[in-house]
Amino acid sequence: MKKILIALIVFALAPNFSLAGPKIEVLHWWTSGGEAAALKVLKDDFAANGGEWMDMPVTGGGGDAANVTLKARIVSGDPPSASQIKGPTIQEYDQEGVVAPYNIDAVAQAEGWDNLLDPMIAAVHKCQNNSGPYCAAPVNIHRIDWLWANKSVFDSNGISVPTTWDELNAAAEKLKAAGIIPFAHGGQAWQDATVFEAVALGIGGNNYYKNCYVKLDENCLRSDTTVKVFDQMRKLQSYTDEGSPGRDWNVATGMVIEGKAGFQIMGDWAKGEFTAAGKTPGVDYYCASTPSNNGYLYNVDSFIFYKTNDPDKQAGQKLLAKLMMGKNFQKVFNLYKGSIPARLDVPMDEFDSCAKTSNADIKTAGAKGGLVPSFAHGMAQGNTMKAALQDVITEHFNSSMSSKDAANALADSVLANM
Amino acid sequence: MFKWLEKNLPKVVLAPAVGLISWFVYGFILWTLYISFTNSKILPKYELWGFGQYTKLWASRKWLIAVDNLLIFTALFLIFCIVIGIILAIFLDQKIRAEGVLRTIYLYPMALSFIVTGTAWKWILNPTLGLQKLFIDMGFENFTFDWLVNREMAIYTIVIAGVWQSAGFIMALFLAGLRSIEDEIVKAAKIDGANLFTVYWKILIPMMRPVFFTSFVVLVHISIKSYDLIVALTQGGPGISTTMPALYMTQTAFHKSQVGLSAASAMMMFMAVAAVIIPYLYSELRRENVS
Amino acid sequence: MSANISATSYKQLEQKSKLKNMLLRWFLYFVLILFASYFIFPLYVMIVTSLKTMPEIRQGNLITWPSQLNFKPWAVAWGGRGYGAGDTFLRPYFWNSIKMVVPAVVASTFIGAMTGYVLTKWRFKGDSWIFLFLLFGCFIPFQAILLPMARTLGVLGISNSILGLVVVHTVYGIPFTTLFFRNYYVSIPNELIKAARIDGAGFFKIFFKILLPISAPIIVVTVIWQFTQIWNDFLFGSTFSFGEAAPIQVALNNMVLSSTSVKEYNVDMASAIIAGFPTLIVYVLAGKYFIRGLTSGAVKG
Amino acid sequence: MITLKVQDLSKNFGSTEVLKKINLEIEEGNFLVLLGPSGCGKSTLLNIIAGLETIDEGTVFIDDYNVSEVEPKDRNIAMVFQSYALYPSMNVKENMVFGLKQSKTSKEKIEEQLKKVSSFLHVDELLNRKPSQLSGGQRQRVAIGRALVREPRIFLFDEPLSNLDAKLRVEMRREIKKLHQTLKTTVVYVTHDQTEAMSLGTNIAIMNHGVIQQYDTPENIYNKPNNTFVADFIGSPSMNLINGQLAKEANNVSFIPEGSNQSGKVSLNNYNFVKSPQESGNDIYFGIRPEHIHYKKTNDTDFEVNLRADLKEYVGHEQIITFNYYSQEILGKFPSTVKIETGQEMKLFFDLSQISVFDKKTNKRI
Repeated sequence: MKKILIALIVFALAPNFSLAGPKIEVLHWWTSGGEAAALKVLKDDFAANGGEWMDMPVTGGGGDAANVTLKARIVSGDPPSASQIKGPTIQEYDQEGVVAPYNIDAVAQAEGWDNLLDPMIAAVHKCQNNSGPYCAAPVNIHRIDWLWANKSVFDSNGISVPTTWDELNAAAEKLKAAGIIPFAHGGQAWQDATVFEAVALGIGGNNYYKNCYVKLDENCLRSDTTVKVFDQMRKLQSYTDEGSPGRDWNVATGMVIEGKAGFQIMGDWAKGEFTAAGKTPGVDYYCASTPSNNGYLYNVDSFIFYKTNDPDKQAGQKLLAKLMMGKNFQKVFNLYKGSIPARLDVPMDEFDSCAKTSNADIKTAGAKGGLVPSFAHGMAQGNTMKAALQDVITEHFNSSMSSKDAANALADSVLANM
Repeated sequence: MFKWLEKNLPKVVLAPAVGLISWFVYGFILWTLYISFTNSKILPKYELWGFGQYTKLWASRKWLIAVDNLLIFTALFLIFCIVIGIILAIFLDQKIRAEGVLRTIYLYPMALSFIVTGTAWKWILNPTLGLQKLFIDMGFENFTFDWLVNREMAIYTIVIAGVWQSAGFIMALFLAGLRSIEDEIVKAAKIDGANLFTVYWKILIPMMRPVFFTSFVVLVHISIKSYDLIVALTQGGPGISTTMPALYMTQTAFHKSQVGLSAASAMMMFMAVAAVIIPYLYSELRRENVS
Repeated sequence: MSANISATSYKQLEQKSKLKNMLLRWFLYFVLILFASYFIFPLYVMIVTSLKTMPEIRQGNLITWPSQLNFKPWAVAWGGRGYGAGDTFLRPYFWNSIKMVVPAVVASTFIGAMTGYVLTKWRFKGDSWIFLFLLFGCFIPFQAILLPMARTLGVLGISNSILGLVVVHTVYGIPFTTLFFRNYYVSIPNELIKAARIDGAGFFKIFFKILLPISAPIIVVTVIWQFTQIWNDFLFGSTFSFGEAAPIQVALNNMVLSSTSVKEYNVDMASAIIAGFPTLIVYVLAGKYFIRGLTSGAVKG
Repeated sequence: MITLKVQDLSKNFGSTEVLKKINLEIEEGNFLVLLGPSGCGKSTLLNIIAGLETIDEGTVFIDDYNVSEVEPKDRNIAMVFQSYALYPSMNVKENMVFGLKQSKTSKEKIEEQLKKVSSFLHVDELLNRKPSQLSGGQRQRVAIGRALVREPRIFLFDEPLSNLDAKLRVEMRREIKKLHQTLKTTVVYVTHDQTEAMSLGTNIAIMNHGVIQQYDTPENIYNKPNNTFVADFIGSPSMNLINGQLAKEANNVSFIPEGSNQSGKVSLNNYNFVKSPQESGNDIYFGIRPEHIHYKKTNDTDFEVNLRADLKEYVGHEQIITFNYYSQEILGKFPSTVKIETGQEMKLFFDLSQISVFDKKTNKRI
């Protein structure tokens, strides 16, 4: 008995051997399909440069499970070398003192990231309140305000891609009358919020969006415009089917692909589902921005690099940062992922029409003041405020709460979490 | 020294368990208590801040919903598990053919985690995929079973799945309890002319007090910790209607970067549990010591 | 209760009770089978789905038997698709789980047996309070203590290791294992211990030579309980381990909950069944002993 | 009138035969004791009479009615169990009236019965207590009370005294005897204790291996055991069974102890053979109870012999002495007042009017 016990303990304690050299431990939730294939490009590059990659995937809840692991690791005093963290959360971690001394800034300076990135995007990845040294690297730019529609369903019902929300409503009514589920939607909090921000940007306009959801202005949140946004949400809700609550987003996309439903409002990662099903944009399906005045909701996936004293890991961080911002990775990765490169100088010829549209729109939007960060995906606000907004939006969407009450609840929730 | 050791050996042997639990349970509760008085956001911070998190917590609609849900869930979960458990145990106790097979069927859900069965349940309960569709396909056009996506009813679907997972275990406990009763009692009752129902209702079930105790401990512990169940089935939705404290706690700490608030909610949970469980445990232990 | 019941009334009584018994038995079987179908239904759905092809899953409903048995999802779930990226499959993680489960089950069972022994056979003032103190640990929601736990493991230098997981599972198993063993040992007569002490056996000798050999029923119960709890744990596994060292539930989660992919439900279901297989087997094979063990004392308050 | 009749009753548990073709009859008002070692089938037989076990073969009659398939509650019986089987969750009163309530007896009748029985058994003070608060003897009374209130045709007792201490057992035994004398109800009583059986029973059925070895009055069981099993089972210490041979010369029948070389011939001329023996030389047992070996002559027919005392066991009012009888051990029982020294020979007298003789091959009385 005792001997077995000792043997077991020794067995459990047996160390994992590893060699010296650039080393990196990456916490992420890209485990499947295109993302994993894209990540493999990076891993292979990393290995080719003599590095050792320790993979640390934790999936579930769009990174929720990974968040648990990340915090546990940081609190335990042993953070991973890099993890998938984005937007204002980067600053929050910096303020906790777990990112300094910004190991990758030297790489960023040497590679000239300031010239390779849009200044607005670049700022997101600079620590010390968006103006200090680089501490994170972007890999892509997602667009959130996409409308995905089944072309044959639209065509056979005489519907063209709507350019206003009224047109969209009219189209939905038509589909409903024809016995088709108009709006494929997964009733999960983040999906409700994704739709909400597209509606808010479209109906409220660019300045409304910035005032309300970037600056969190109370009057803006309580305004009649917000009420109108909620009204539109209520309409959209009436276009969903009863199986919607709790449905995964890709199941909803599948409904559009199969022609069971007319359209879906979802970020550009939905394209991967169409591609995997062998569908071509413009032929089998439409990818169009949701109605807005040159708006563009962006969401940048990036990796943050934590403080580490291990020279091997520091070397690994530098190598990874360099490769991540490399032209090749940015191209290959985004081809897989459906987004567009964060780096500005990547040629777009290999990308499909949707990505090209996105790439063109982001420039127009930037020029016309419509380029705004997504709050539903944690680009405009930190996690606390994101949740505060999300809770009210999802509660309204899934209940009979009036728009007026919802607008006030939204403002109250924001104030309570200030 | 040696003498002391010999005299106190039992306590020394007890020490590791007590030490581990002191630190890993009570130490952590104290840590949580401290953190609940700080304004910890994304990570724990140690500057004291006051009672702010508690005011915030009780002002939060979501938390109130979570507490309500916990009460509803725990009550129904306990009642159904125990009632079904008792019924199955009694029925299985009637010299049933294929008892072994049936018992295994009732017991196996306990063996699977909800990560495993959650998807299946989600399908079954989903109106457009599961039972409702099945019955409609079979020709019952008006059949509706949409609790999962109904804000008012979704919590009950969680009860259905939760009971599915745990009722078999309660069955096992009661079956074991019944089997350990002297059969002379049953014989006496038979001669007294009691029918089967009376034998169980008036005589055997009242003798199952210890089993009720164990069931209570096991079920309350499952219900307080129910997290996987909710994540797998509804993720707290539709809207926030099926939020439960464990989910709230996890979300606030890890996804919403409000570690302090989460600690406050955890403390409320600890206190509620202590208020319910400790008097119960204590009174049961006293009974036992008396008899 | 008259002393003179006529022959015919005896006959009537006899027939009446026969009919009643028969109806009762039919009712009994009806209810038992009804519940059995409630319990078996999800597993049936999982098995059937795991054997279908994706098109069949999309078109059919969830209870139809597959038109053709398709075992590929099982092969994929266990051994992967054979290409590199994103090819998560269960085989490598199985062993990880074993490495975690076996020591944790052994350690927590052993500690529980010892504490149960002390609390029943070496009673001292306040021992009920100690038991209460330990038992309360059952009710800790684990989500609430992840961060201090992480810190503790970090300080001990065993975060992100199987050993760390073993420690965590052992500690949180103690309240339950203690509860089981205490309740079992309470029913064992104290005379046995007294006799052994008079025969000159010491504290440990009594435990190892007298109590442990007759503890088989409760050991079975404890081991099944702990094995299931630890094998099925996802929270600790995903928080305190990663990558190639992760337990099988984490790998399963990664397969089933991948954020962006075309869902292959058949593979998901097959993986789910594979990941649940060891516990399932334990219940099927040891279920009888489980009930027996419970009968022999685990349920006595 | 025959209250209970058991006819050709057989019962198997799996492949083991627990009861083999049992036949029994009992007259109204009699006290039948089923006596035997554990595992002899006596409790199974009682359970079958109660209707708690099914019958494989044979019939049970109560008052001439075939009750083999009748539910226990309809058999008009009451039973007292070894563990008392009191319902722990009910108090004494509830325990006692439970059966009456089940048979929908009127409230007044219940109260009346309860009052009668509880004062008869002196448990009036205990009515509101729970079984766990009672002593062993009190529990026993309550268990009997529970049976009494139903006024059954037959009382069944399943080793009711074996959980009591020695003193209490004797006391309760006497109470049961009194009870039977007062009520005159038919009783079937299972025990493994011969003293209980002898003192209580009007009839005793001795069972072994699922077969009734002898069914008779206590006197006959004691004096004329049917076979060596009964002879050995009854009496304390048991009957001496001395190995030897039967000798027949002309009209004289005698017993020759093994190893005695004809010299120790014991005359059996006064023995009442079941069937007079025809030939000589058969192996037999010569059975004599220790209490029938005397230290002084009481009868003219007594057989006189000198034996060495090897061992002396003093048990208060009497002493049990082990003697060497042609290298066979035999026991004798004498008043303590008789002076006996171990190692010394003494003169003994076998009371030949009290002996039994058994065939060694069949173990049956001859």
